[in-house]
Amino acid sequence: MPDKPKVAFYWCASCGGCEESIVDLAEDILGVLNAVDIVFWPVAMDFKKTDVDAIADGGILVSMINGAVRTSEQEEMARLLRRKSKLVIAYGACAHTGGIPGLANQFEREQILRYVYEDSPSTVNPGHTRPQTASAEDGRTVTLPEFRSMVRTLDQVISVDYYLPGCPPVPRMLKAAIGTLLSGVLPPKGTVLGPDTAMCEECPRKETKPADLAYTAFHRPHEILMDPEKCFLAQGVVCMGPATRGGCGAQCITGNMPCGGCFGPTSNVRDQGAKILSAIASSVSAKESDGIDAILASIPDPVGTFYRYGLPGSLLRRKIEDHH
Amino acid sequence: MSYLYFPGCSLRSTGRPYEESILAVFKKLDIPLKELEDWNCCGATAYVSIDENSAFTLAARNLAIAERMQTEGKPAQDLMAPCSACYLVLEKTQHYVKADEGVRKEVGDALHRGGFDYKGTTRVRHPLDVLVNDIGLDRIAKAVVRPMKGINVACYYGCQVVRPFETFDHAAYPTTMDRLVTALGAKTVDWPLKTRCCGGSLTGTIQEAGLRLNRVLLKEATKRGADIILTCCPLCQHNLECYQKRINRRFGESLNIPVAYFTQFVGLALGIPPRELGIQRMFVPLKLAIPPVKEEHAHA
Amino acid sequence: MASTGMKQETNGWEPRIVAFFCNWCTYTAADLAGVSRLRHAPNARVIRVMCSGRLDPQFVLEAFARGADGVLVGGCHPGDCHYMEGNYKALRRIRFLQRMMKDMGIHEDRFHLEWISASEGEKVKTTINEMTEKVRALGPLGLPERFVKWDEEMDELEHTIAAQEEALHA
Amino acid sequence: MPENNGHDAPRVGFYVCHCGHNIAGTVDVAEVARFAGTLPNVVVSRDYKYMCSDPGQELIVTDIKEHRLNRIVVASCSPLLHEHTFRNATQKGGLNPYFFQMVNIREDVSWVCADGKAATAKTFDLVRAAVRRVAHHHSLATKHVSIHPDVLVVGAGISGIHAALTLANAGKKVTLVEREPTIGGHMAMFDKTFPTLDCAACILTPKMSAVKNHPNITLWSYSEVTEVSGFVGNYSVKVKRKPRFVSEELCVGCMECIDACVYKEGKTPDEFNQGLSKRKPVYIPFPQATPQVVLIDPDTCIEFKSGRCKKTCVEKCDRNAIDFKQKEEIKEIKVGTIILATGFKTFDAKRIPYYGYGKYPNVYSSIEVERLVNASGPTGGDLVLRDGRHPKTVGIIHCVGSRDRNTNRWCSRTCCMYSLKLAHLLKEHSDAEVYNFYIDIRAAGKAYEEFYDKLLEENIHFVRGRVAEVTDWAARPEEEGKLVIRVEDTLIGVVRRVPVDMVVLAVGMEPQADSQDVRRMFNISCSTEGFFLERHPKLAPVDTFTDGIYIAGACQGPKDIPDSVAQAGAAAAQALSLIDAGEIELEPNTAYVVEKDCSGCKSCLAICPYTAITRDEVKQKAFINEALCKGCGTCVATCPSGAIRQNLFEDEQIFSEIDGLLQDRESVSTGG
Repeated sequence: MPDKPKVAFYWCASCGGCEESIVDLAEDILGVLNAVDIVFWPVAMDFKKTDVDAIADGGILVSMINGAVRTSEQEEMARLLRRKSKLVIAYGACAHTGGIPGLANQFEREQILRYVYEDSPSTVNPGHTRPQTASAEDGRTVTLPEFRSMVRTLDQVISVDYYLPGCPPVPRMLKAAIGTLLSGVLPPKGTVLGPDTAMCEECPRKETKPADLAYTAFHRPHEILMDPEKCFLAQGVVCMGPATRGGCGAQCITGNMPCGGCFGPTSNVRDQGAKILSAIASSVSAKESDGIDAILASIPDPVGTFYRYGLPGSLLRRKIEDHH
Repeated sequence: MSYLYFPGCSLRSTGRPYEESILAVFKKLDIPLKELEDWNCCGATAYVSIDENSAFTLAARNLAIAERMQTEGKPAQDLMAPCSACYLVLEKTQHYVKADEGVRKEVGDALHRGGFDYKGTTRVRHPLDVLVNDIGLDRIAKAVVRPMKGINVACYYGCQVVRPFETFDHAAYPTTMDRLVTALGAKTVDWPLKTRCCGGSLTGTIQEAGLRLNRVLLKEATKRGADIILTCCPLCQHNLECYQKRINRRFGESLNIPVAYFTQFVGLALGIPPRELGIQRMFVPLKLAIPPVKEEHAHA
Repeated sequence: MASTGMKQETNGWEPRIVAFFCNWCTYTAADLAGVSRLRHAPNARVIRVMCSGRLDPQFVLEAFARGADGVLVGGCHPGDCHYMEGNYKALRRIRFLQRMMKDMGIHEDRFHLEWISASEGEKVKTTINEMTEKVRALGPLGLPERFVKWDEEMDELEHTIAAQEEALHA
Repeated sequence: MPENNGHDAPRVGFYVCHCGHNIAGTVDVAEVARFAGTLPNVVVSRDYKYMCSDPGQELIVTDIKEHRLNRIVVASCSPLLHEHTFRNATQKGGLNPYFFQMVNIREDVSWVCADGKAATAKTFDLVRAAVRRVAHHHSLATKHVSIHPDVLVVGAGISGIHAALTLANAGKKVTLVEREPTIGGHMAMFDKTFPTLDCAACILTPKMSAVKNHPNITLWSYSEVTEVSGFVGNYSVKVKRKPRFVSEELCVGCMECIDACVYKEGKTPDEFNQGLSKRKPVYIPFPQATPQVVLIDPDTCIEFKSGRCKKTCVEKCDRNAIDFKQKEEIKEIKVGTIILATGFKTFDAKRIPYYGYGKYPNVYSSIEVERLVNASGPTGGDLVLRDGRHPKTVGIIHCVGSRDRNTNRWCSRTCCMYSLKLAHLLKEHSDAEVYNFYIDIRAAGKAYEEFYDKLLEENIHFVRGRVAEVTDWAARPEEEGKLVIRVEDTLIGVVRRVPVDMVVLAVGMEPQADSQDVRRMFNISCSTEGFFLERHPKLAPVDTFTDGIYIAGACQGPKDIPDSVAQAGAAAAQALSLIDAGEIELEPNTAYVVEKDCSGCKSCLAICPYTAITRDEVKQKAFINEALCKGCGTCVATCPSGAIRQNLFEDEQIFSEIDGLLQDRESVSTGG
């Protein structure tokens, strides 16, 4: 059926979980397949880049691109799909806010390469060989993508129409999104296709949170035996829930793990990490610097804790070298 | 609980009974004391008045050794300095090295040249402070075998233990020794001259002035019914005890009051044999104030 | 002064400091500094908030992201907050934010908190002067410029793709 | 003109003020006006000599009409000075007053910038920020709250009494709460008052009975405020009325129960007499105590301790006023304004051991001496020492607990004068030689210096120097049995030993021990030494930073009687002006919760010091009581999902200000 709207899926720097989430549509996927015509999906179907090249510009209704952008190849594919698609959806936390790969923005490119190809315990590389972007192989040149200096969100590379948050997005939201797109009644550009209140709203433990939390210390999940009923913050475990867009159905909480913030901030917030920091720090019990520092020292890695899924999308984007 | 111990010159000369009684008392209470290795002049005496920084350097060397003698992982040992002059100059050094960059640099450099490194981590303590605030009056009272009933004591602190640094007691009206002595069963006379000048080195330089100052204390203590004056400083003890005859001659007084180290007094109360406390060395016999007990009793 | 050298090397660059002052103490003190004609460095740009407790950490990051070289926060002394506790909340957030920004590589001298009561006009002067000199010594932070620079690595590819398209359409 | 709700495209009118030479002398105002004209949304841009003048404001009004402006920005002085003026002009032009933004280029620029170019550059940034910000302004309703006409006065010393009477005479209902069993405060303990030497009782007791009898005053003595909630014009206050075990209604103060008490002699140190005499378990502080009602002290009364007392007091009272079952009561009242006159506490001289207070019986504090020389005092005015002797020489030591790094740094302002007064009285009572040991004599006040001169003629001795110690050590025979005051006489440069029979320590004035709790309860501030902080040291000395709460007397700082009374009158006047206005306009800078955005995470609840934030347990969302919100914005910064916002300080308003300030920097970047 040629007149079915064309849909493409692509993955950049990601774990594949987003792809799984599409399959997680289970039998609903059949409905989707009836409604649309998948023209590109490297992980599941045998299409080639040339097939995409062949499609007329704007010939694809929507491309769902997951994963953050770290290599020139990912950039190239993102640009290609942008040109071929009416709509581009940043699919999942990595494309949306940078995700786990984004934590690499705490390190310099060189630091990473040296560790991976030389310093890591499991590496034996006396020649200090590093991957080359181009190398001659009996007459032919073999090329590799360029490893960029930092991880980027999809919208730092191409213009993005909508976002599906989550690590990974929940099938329910994907289904709803597809429905919306097919309905033709489109939300304003830049909309995050999900609820716009924080996760706590749907959290089964929210009523167990006391009104007054005067933090005296924080614990990481492995440090204490976590009460399966009680609000994590009430247990002194940092939970991103209050600063994180809802819609996941509090899955991690149900699994007795605190929210890591993968859905990103609500639309009223520019920097998710700054906001949870503000909320948590405000309720620390101490009143003088030393006492405050002592308590906050029990959060050993603030950046990794508050920006776990969103460092590239944050206001500062990455660690900088600030000395001259 | 254990301490590093800095005798200083006095406790090996005029102040021998002070050292003997300190060692005996701490042994009795089994609080280990370890003498500071290779210690040198504390820096007090003439030094301080002529060239402060050299004085600080001397003191700092002792403090640096104290730091060196600390053992990894073990609780830090405080440095106990019984002589008020040592105590003060060590305190002062820590204070100035911390507060004044110039001093810090000069002292630091000097020590480095000598292969020392001073961080300022060791606490300097006076035995009076240690006995009352660390070991505690309860523990001491429990150890008393010979209550000092009926003895009226004038506690004399001198200037240096409480001034200018009020480390463990009030600069103008200290009470630590009074509380200790009361815990031993004795009574203390209330007198306002606790920290008034004993004459210091004047007794050796401008003796007239020295004796006058000295006399004021002795007279007032006697007048207020003290049987004995207790001191915590070798110089004070020396001044107050050794010039009484001269004062009597010079001013027509009839002073004859024993002046002992507070640690000797504690020792007697704990039943330590007088010889071990250097009682026999005193110029004004203590028996005037404290009727002697037979040694075997003391051991009972 | 080291800063003068810095000045030449960053040709004409002047530190830009965004200052958040609370209405009741520090902003009033800044007015007092003015009334008392206490000349000080022209590098601070004051934003008035009712209380230092209004300081959203986002404001600080936004300021840096938009090109501030330093951010200064002024509030009532502990115990004197017009809203009783706002400055304590501010202190807690700022201590934490300072630590986090250090992890992000931003020098601690670029983000400073000072308690300045309504009567301390002089302190406004010294605080702004001292901070200006510290930041001057550090040189520009220049995040906007850095953003541009970081993205330059993508230009080449963009051009080649553009070229290919040219070829295609030709 | 239709009310602009802030949705139609911004049309900004910009005005920069020369303020004569104040601004124009440093900032290139013409250049600023030109620059502003180039900014987006700016329709009109002018510079003018005095924007705050009538023609200046008229400029705004006419421009709004002619150019259909819907936003106004004025760059002139500090908003704390003229924001109101220009908001009014904006409103006069037909706009909502909050479509206005002010740029401070005088206090914050021209007066502090040495270099004109730098000043102009700084002005550019500030103007750009304001123009950006004002685009995000909304139309807001000015808030008015009505003022409940009743007043609470806390503390019934001379200040509280005077404030209460002033208000009551103006026809306002006043509740006067006093912690002690009687009103009168410190003044009731004094014998005479300086510099006029008229007797304190004679001028105070009439005012005390006036309070008792005034139809508009409800007097609650032996009571304490325990809780204060609400806001200006609408405070509700809980007062604890401690049990006297004697009915105030029935007791007529005949005091026969006191004579009848099974204790023939008093055993408990008498608080009012500073412990110089003893009282019985049933007692009345002093003969003119107001109210004239005895009370029973359960800690010493046999009936309370053993339950086996003959209760002769009960037998004696024919009005059956005594009630051992009396319970503590909590009363709740509503008031619109509150005056705090909680007074001071005298410095505890024991804190300076070398002055021998509490050690040598003949060392007295000044307040004890006030009682000692008082005709109605413990000795009936006979100056007899604790050891029964009459002093031949007295030394008064000034600045005890004042002007002293080791205790209090401040000058207590009254000690010099009351020391002079006591010197006079002591001489009068005993014809003793009286010495004053002072650092400086501070006799700044009407007829004060003259009083000092008078005393010099009464050959009172004055020794200038801070006393080193008071000792009973006699260095010379003539010092035997005396207290010796050692002092350096700085005028002749020698150390003196002055033997005396009696030492009077002129103790300083300190904040009440519980001033910090009180300030928290009433949500006002203390300055660092602990006295209540006035809103402005010169222009608002009795206002606090909390509307509707005023301070009077020594709780604001050491003060003598005339100053306290003056301040009490001022505080009463401030309350009256508020009450008679009937309502007060509030800055509409309150915070509010956008319900749909709130996840009910509770992060904000405990943040608010005014408990303005509650949680709607049905909706499970936060709710802010606008009336309780004071507009600090702390909860806004705290809300982790941006669901709480603040009028006049919306996130996007502040963001746009930041972005505006730095726009020239940012323009080089593609942004993110």
